[in-house]
Amino acid sequence: MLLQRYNMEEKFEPKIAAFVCNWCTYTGADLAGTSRLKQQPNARLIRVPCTGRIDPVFIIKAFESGADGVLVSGCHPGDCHYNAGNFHARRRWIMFRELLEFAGIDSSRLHFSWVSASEGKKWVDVIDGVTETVRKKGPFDQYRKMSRKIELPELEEEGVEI
Amino acid sequence: MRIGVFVCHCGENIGRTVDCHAVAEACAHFPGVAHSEDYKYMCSDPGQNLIKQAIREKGLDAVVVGSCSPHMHEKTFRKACADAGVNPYMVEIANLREHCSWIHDDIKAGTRKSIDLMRFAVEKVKFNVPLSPIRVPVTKRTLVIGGGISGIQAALDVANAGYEVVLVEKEPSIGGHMSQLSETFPTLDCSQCILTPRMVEVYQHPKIKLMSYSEVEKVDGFIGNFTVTIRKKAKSIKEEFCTGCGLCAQKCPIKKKALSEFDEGLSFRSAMYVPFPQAVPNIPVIDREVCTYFKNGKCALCKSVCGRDAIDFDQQDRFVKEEVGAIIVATGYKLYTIDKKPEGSIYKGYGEYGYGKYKDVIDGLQFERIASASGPTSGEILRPSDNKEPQKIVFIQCVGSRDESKGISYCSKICCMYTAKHAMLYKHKVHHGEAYVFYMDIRSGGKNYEEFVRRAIEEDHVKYIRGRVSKIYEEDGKLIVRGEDTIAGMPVTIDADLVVLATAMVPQPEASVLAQTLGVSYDKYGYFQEVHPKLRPVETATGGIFLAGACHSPRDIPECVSMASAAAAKTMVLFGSDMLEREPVVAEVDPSTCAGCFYCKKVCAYNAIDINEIRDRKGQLQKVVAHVNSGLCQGCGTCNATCPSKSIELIGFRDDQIFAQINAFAEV
Amino acid sequence: MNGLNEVCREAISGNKAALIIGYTEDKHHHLKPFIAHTEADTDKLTYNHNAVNNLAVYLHRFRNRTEGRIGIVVKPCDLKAITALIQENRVKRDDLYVIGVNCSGVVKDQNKEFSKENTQIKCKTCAGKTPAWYDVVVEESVEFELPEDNNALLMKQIEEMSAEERLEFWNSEFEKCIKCYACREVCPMCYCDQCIVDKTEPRWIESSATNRANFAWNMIRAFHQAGRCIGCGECDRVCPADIPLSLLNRKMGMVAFKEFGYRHGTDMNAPTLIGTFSTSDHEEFIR
Amino acid sequence: MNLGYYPGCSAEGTGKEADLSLKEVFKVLDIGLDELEDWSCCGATSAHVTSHLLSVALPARNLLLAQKQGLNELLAPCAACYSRLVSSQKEMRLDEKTRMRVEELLEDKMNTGMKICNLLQVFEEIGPEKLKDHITADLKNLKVACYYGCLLVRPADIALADDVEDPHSMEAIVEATGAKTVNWNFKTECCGAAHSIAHTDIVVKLSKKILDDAIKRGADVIAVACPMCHSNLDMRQIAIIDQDKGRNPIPVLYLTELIGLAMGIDPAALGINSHYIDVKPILSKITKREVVCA
Amino acid sequence: MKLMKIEKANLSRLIDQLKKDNHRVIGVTPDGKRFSENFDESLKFMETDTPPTAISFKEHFFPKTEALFHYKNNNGAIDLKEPVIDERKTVVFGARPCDSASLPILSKVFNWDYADDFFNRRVENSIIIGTECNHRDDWCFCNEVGLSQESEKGSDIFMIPVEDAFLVKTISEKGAKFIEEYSGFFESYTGIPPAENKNGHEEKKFDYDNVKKWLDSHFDHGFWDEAGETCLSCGQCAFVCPTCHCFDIVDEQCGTCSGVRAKNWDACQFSLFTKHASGHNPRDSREKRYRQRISHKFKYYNDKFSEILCTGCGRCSRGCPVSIDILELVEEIDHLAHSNAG
Repeated sequence: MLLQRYNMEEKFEPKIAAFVCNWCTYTGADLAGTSRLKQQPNARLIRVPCTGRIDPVFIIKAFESGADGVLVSGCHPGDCHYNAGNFHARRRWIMFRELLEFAGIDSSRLHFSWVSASEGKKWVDVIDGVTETVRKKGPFDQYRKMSRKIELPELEEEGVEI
Repeated sequence: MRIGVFVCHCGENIGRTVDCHAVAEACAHFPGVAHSEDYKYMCSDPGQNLIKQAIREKGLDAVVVGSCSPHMHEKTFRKACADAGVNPYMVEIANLREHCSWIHDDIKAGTRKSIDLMRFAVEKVKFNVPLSPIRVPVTKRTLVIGGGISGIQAALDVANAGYEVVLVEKEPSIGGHMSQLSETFPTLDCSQCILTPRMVEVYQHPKIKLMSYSEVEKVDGFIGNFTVTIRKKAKSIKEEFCTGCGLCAQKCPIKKKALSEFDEGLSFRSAMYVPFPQAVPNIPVIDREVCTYFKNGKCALCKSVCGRDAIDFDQQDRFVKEEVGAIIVATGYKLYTIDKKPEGSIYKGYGEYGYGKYKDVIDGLQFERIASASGPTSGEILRPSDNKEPQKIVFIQCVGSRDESKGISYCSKICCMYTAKHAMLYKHKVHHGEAYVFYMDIRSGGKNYEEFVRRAIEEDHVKYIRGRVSKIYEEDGKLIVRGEDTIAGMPVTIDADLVVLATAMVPQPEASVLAQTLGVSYDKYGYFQEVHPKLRPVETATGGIFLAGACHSPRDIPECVSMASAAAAKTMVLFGSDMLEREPVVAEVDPSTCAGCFYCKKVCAYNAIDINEIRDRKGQLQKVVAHVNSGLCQGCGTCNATCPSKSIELIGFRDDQIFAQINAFAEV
Repeated sequence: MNGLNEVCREAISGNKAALIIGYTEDKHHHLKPFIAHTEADTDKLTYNHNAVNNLAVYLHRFRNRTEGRIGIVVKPCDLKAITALIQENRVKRDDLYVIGVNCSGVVKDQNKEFSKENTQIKCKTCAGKTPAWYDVVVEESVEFELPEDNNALLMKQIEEMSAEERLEFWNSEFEKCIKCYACREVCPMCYCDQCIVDKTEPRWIESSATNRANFAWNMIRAFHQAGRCIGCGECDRVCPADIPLSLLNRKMGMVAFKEFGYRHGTDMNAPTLIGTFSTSDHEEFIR
Repeated sequence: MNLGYYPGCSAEGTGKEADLSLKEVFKVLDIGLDELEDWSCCGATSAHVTSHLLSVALPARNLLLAQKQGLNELLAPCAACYSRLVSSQKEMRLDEKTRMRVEELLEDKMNTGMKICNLLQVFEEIGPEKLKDHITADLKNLKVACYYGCLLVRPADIALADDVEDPHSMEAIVEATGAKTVNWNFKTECCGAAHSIAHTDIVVKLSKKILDDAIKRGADVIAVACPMCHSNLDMRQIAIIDQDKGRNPIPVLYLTELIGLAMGIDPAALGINSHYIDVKPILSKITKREVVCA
Repeated sequence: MKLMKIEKANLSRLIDQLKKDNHRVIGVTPDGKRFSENFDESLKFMETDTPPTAISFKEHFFPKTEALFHYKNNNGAIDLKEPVIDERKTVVFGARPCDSASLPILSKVFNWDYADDFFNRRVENSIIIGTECNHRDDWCFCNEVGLSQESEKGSDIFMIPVEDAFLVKTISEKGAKFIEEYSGFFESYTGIPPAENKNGHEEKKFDYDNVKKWLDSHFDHGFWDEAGETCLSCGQCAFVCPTCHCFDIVDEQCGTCSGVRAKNWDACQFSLFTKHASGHNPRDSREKRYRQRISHKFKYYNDKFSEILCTGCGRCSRGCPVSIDILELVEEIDHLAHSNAG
């Protein structure tokens, strides 16, 4: 499938990894489903109990696995099922965003949102919004190239040195 | 590992936009998948039987079901697998309905996405390990903190259900604010007449252990297994000997040194005192602050008059430990400090109303005492300064409440009602008197409440003025109340004899300290925080701790009582089983790599992280590491993400399980 | 006037300290870390512009292992590390005997004479020439010319780049990384018993020295230092590939200050940045 | 450090004595005052009824001057000036657009960090202790009614008074001089302010209430920290006395004048004799402090 | 053996030509830090009175990370894929004796029980143009480990700087072929041949045999405890060293069913280097690890391959974050050995 992504005839479809908390956003996405709210099919959700559980490494690994964009979403401040998980997460993100920004992964590839269990509509807006932004941004080949050296056999056939 | 994959069509619900058969086909090729099939309704009995059958025939040890949201049927499928001998925690659900078929039209995209979602689940399940729910025993005793009407109600309900209760009250007597009230709205029946029997019932109840003049010092443990340390403050009386004859209090010569708490400072009480005649327990205490014996060793009159030799000047505070399974917090409220602004408080005070400066500016509870038959004026409406009957009373509502600039944004909810009541009581006793009420809005939601207010206005001719008061000052023995009538649109000045301020309800000042002792959260005012504002209003985020009454938010008597009963019901639910079962989703520390930085402890909202010392055989300290109290851990995993060396992991959402999913993302 | 030796000798003899972590001079007239266990050892201790190492890194080795207090020679910049370690309950104030030195700047390159050009950049941004706290202090601080802050310039350049250019820039830097982990080992704030990068099962960061693995490693290290780095710049100094690592930490430090007015290692009683939160932390970046 | 000083128009007219006494007192306290060069009107009440932008830009101009003059703290003894300066600064701080618009007008960049303070704040900063050190006269027989008026306490987020409805900061300062303060009720009532000219009757009505209560509470003198209030309470008192003959006049002093007297500064130097209401009765109550020899 | 000569100007032209011929040309980077394809065009590094590069050139023969094979799981069937390696001819300029010598030393271990095809192919495929060294500082000790500033060990061609030209010695077959191929750039030289070992005589900083003898019999000695006391257990010494060759083999996963098995540099100073799966770690202390480092270089390798695993370049000491000086330690051992003898 990776190869398809390079096949330029096919229109570029961004890959979006979404880390969502179980209690608010995942349930909000469920609500979007039960309300049959159509949305872009590009995101793949990974469910964690709480945004507090999300380690910045997850985001890096997502890019390593070829994500063109990453979305992190959880409960609104004050609504955290675990009292404060999202507050700790938020502080972490404030730092990590700036770090990635400084390292050259700009914010159009890394998105954050609060989506409560009752915000099915908002979830759809977030997903569609993120997908559009990333689609505009194009494939994250720059990051993928970093992986070339040894990770992607099919690319070595292009005679890239190992 | 032999994984079985089952794709549900959910009738047409998934089938319409996902080619379920193709999905099952694709899954069959995933490494580790030993069996893959699709079926119309997996959650139906035949569907579940398919799974069980496959487990037995193919010897599966893990199962992935592609179906609706795990929030719907995870339990169903876990149970089915358990029945067939696969550990329920070896089951993963891929959400093909809410997160795919229902939100996409294009069958190609839908199918492709479904395959990905299945792959994620398969990869995750590879790293699942068999788990069993955590089971903890339950101590079927309840601690009730606070002996006001809420605490009393909760204690009685639990005790009457046959469970032991420990009721802790910091004052010498239970009864709380309700015992101070004269009449109650909207029925105007005598507060004490309805309360006192309840107080006595508590005192006599075989299942209730009453600890008055005591405070909760320390709380250890977790739901079903709390150990509570209680400080029994020294009453200077051997309770077991005291008959409650009250002679000591009568004889106590120190009569005018201390203001009566019960009468809200409108009368004096002796150094040796019982707060009020109907006190429960009816046992006096010595106020060591004012008692001359404790000052200079003189007097001891009480000791000499006590026939039972119950007086014990050397008594010390005692600490007792109680084992309980549930805790009900009912610490109630106090009134907003309006005379001065307490240091560092968010409250700004109302200097302009001259409370504390002018004797005849009083608050609601003081008026209750004045109006009360058992009060300092034995129910006659006389103003404090000169014991004259006030001809004009101004009542001011929302003093503090709904006033951001004074530090409180909420509505105290009961003031509209009790002000109407006050005005009525006044008019009933001083027929020719004039009563003015300054109000912002009248909030009289509740059974017969609105009617009550109308009565005050229409039958008792209380004059309601919509507007705020800007200033109160004294002139020639009158209180000049300067305010605004926003309806007439002009300033008004009333020369009143007495002003009653309906000051805001605020939590007890020590509430936030107690909250920290209990490890439950509280808002910026110090009100205890419920876990869910709508669906779980009497539970705190800490399992086994429940809320009753005004410690949660301003509320009137009927609401306090119903909330208390609700809390009581919650504890009974907890006591319904001998063992507590919890999802085994808790954190776990690897002491071999833990560096002991305790960032996990910092971020833990449930203080579930203890400090563990590792020593070698010789007892030499090797290292200090974190350790998780799985009883307290709620499984948010914030510690896991915070740990720099990844030495603490959240079972059920361990790192390898999440990485596996991220890895699977490469094939998307 | 160097009172160092006297002070240290007395510290050992007077049981003020069980051992002293300090500097000694080698035959190249470089200073290197040295641990004095005996009175005799203390004669070998010395201090001058070449005292580049941040000795706080050695504290982890002796904590819980030492009878009596750990003596350590500390220049003002390194003291931040110790303060930070106290903040993080890594060491206890009372277990330390801090021999502060009034600093007159340290060199970049020990092979060259101390000069404006050969002065470490941190000396420019250093809080003070005298340690914020200590048990005893030695040396006189002499005024010296502050160096150019080239890192600030570089930082500015990077910030002005486009995201793509930035990523390109860091890639070309990280490409040089040989994963010798000198940056980690020399860092007083990197004290995990087992580093996340050494964790297998599951593997957090690939151990291969490929671009993406190097990127991941350096990002995560910078993040683990976020709000914790005290800016001693040792990582920069020791990197054999000359990767401007401290820029990442410095950036994080700037964010910590901009967002939270927080500087690690300035108050041993202050709560740490990560591990705490404020309900009013800004979040305009969150939808 | 020298303190920036923005006198404001009245300091050159009706409020001359405010300016004089201020300078005298600060001389004693040994705090230098850097008067803004080329300062202009703060816009007062007129600006914001004509053009909002003007009402921001006029104070901004003065702030800019201060900034250029390298000051970082600016004293505006006139409560109205203070209020205008702070509101203008606050608005520019909160509203990017306005700031840029103003910067356009003034053709320079604004730094909205300048610290602005009124008389009360400045003396609070100096602190009663330091004041006491310079008190040479004995005011213990003097009962003072501290009058704040409107702009020293309102709007709350501009004036930053210790308590909007029931302030006490001026009392603290006055008590530091050794004088007694009276507990009265009109300290934050409006004196009629700018209606002084157009609707003198209103001012007379409002100011009368204030004076009455002060007298009723036994005050010998009213202390003010705002030239507007002063002219209303002092100048208009004449009209008030004309209306009901035989009432006792009550002198009105600037806070700085009062402090000046306590410091034993020559009343003339403080400009006291320029008041409408005779101040002799107070002066007679002030005695030199008897020096106790140890 | 016949001497040739090449003008500096010609050298640059030669390099351009090599690049045209799609050779991989490697020299010293402008900052003098390491060997790389984008090296200092001005050839400043051919002036040989500067210290050697911070990082040796071994990475071009024994990369910090190299793929052994790629694997893919196709429904249970595992496909392996050989990695493609750069078959271009590699020409290295500016290698000092203490660089070049490392290749023959390394090839001993890489061709011991198993012949490392990757390493060998890279070496065979390259021309090492050694250059006489005119630098000897307090960290250098090539003489002491049986080399010298003009030793030709490991070079195919050896250059000796003379003013604005180099005398060119052909050392190996490969070298001869190379010069033949590019004879256009070289001219024959008939002048006086360069003096043999100009600087071999200055007295040695230590006597290797002594050191070896001491090491043979002092596995347990207090010396070791001090030796590594301030070591921080980073891998810098090993990674900059031309002869250190330890490696670790890992699988880097890529997606759910494919990945690559890679060979990465490893260092004996890392605390986890010898950690067993059981959790037991035979070299659990800095001291033990440091003893290992020195013993491996000056004893074990010699016992096994009769080569000293050190070219005396001094890189590890110059780079050490805590200025541990290997020479100083070996000198100390030498001293101990003498005192034992005496």
